[in-house]
Amino acid sequence: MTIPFAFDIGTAMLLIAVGGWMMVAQGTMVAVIIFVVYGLLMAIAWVRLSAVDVALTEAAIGSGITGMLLLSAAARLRQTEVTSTLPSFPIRLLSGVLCAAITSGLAVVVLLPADVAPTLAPMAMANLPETGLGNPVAGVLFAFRALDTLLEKVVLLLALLGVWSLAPDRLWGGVPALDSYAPPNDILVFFAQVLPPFGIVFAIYMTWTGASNPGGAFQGGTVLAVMWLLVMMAGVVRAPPISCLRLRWLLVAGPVLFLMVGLAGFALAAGFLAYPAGYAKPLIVVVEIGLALSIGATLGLLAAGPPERNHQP
Amino acid sequence: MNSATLFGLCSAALVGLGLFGLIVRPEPLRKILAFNLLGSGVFLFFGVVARRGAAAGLGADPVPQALVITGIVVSFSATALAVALVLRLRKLTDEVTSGLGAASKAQEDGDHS
Amino acid sequence: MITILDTLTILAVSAGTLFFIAGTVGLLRFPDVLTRLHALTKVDNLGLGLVVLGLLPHASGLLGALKLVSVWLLALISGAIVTQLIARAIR
Amino acid sequence: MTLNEPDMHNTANAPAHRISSAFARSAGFLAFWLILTGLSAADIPAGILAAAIASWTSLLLLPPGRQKLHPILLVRMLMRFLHQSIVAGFDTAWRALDPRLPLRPGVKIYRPESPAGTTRSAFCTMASLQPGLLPSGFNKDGDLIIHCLDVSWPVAQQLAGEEARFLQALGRVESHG
Repeated sequence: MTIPFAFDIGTAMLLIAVGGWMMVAQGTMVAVIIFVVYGLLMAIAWVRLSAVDVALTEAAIGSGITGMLLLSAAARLRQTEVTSTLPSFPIRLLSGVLCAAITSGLAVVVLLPADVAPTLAPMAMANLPETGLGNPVAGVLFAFRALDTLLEKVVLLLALLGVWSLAPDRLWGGVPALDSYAPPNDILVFFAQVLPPFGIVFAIYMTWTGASNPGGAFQGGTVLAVMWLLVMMAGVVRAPPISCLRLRWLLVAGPVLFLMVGLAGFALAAGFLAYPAGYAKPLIVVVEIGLALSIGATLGLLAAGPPERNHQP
Repeated sequence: MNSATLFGLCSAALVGLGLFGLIVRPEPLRKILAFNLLGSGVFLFFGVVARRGAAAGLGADPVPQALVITGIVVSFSATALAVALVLRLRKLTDEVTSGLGAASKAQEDGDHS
Repeated sequence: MITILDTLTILAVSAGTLFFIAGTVGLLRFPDVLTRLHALTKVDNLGLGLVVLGLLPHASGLLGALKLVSVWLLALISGAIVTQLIARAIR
Repeated sequence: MTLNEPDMHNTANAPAHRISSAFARSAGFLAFWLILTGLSAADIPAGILAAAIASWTSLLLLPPGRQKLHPILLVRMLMRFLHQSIVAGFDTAWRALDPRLPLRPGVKIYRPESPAGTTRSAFCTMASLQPGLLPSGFNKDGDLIIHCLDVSWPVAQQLAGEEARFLQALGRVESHG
């Protein structure tokens, strides 16, 4: 047994233990904190599986911003937490048996793999030079499966619409309740004044380098979203009203740009979302920059929640 | 046994744990957490498929990786929507139980018309 | 073959790991959250600093070394600020 | 925008001063970019853009004050700070590993000299890495509440010395008020 494999065994066992602990822990707040730890462990597992792009996404979105969202939700629900009872023992036993059966089924699939593992890696690598990109994952996201990525942006916007529409009618167009956490002169204000510029440089770097190295618009956009949430929570910058027209343009800018580039493919290249030969990389970089901005705004507003007070200009 | 198989077994266990929590835990926020655990188990399974498909000089097949990245983002938006629903539901329940429900509902309807 | 730089790496990273262990021991032994915060930030900062120091000889050039150092500095500053936030919240 | 820095009695900054601090910050952020990407000509334009956006944000979030930094004092303070954070690590690690667990935790009050706002927050952040000290917010009178691992330590004396050095390095004149 080699040392890296021993490390992997440790990681896998920790993941299962921490995941199980998250399910049985007393108190929602504790469970959410365990969830953040779990996300970081999961990012380590992704690095061990040679998927650095996914590891970055998991750390930023899966652990970071989801953790923030769930923490603030748990803090809000804590005052009114009601003790619910677990289902009766036979039902718990039955669901335990069912879940164990599903786990064993999956384990059998894992242990009896196909003779030749299916892979699209050679095809992706063979076509990668045409795009001019150096990162095969970026190639899949923005060239080979660009339609998925475009539709995913639409899903993000739809989710935001769903969140917004949960506001009472009289608050439509109002402001998410974010900036009520910090008193003036607070240490959080200091944090929000010092950190965001570094975060912006880092987000631009992530987006820019994504074409040839691990990284990209998703991870860069998430860093932007977190910096924005930080300055809003510290009260350094006010949360915008959701009726703000500039904000709405920012939200749709990335997907619209992507769609326009895609439609231009009909005239200039082989079809929808095809890039003209030789221009693939610059077009993809432009689309990624637009998407990073829109993803940043959308993720930030998703985490901020529906408007909770009226806008006072 | 190699690392990919190991994490494959791990993902199977995580899917089972997440599903169990989703069925058994009654609190809405715990269900959301369990859903995320279940989802991450499925993503990890994809990661194992990607690792086994390592070829052409890559450490892992990029196509499942890209799918997982898309999946993580979509799972976040689903979580955000679910959390907003839970918070709104709790607010409405509190208003109803504290007897304010009728008043605030009337006000909302007034704004609506 | 082990050179002087490799020896430095092994020594510094091991010392850093020892400090991480000491920090974890403190986390388990200290009586309340505020004292545990001391253990977490002060000891782990030194541990991370030693690990970074040990990795410096293997960094790719000056910029790579600076990258490692800035990782440590960012962890140091955010740790220092977040500790104060937690301390304020639970006091 | 609710910003507390720069000082209240310094509302009109000379434009020249603003421009010079804009350049200094841009240079700093460009250096950060180079650390991230390494030296490659293809990445430089994006780096200049990133540095410009970052320093614009930085000036918006934290407008430059009028204090004149003393580079030598600043470096000396940073060296001292580094030394003290190492001492702090050893000190806390020793307390954690000692079987008798030598702790006398408690709270002490310190009245900071530095003006409220960014300067005071920066000082608190420095103080939080001093051996055995952890600033944990302010009381009603605006005094700093310090949690200590050992209350027999002369906290006020130690912090007063550190704060004087800190303010000198920032080029501020001490004012008792």
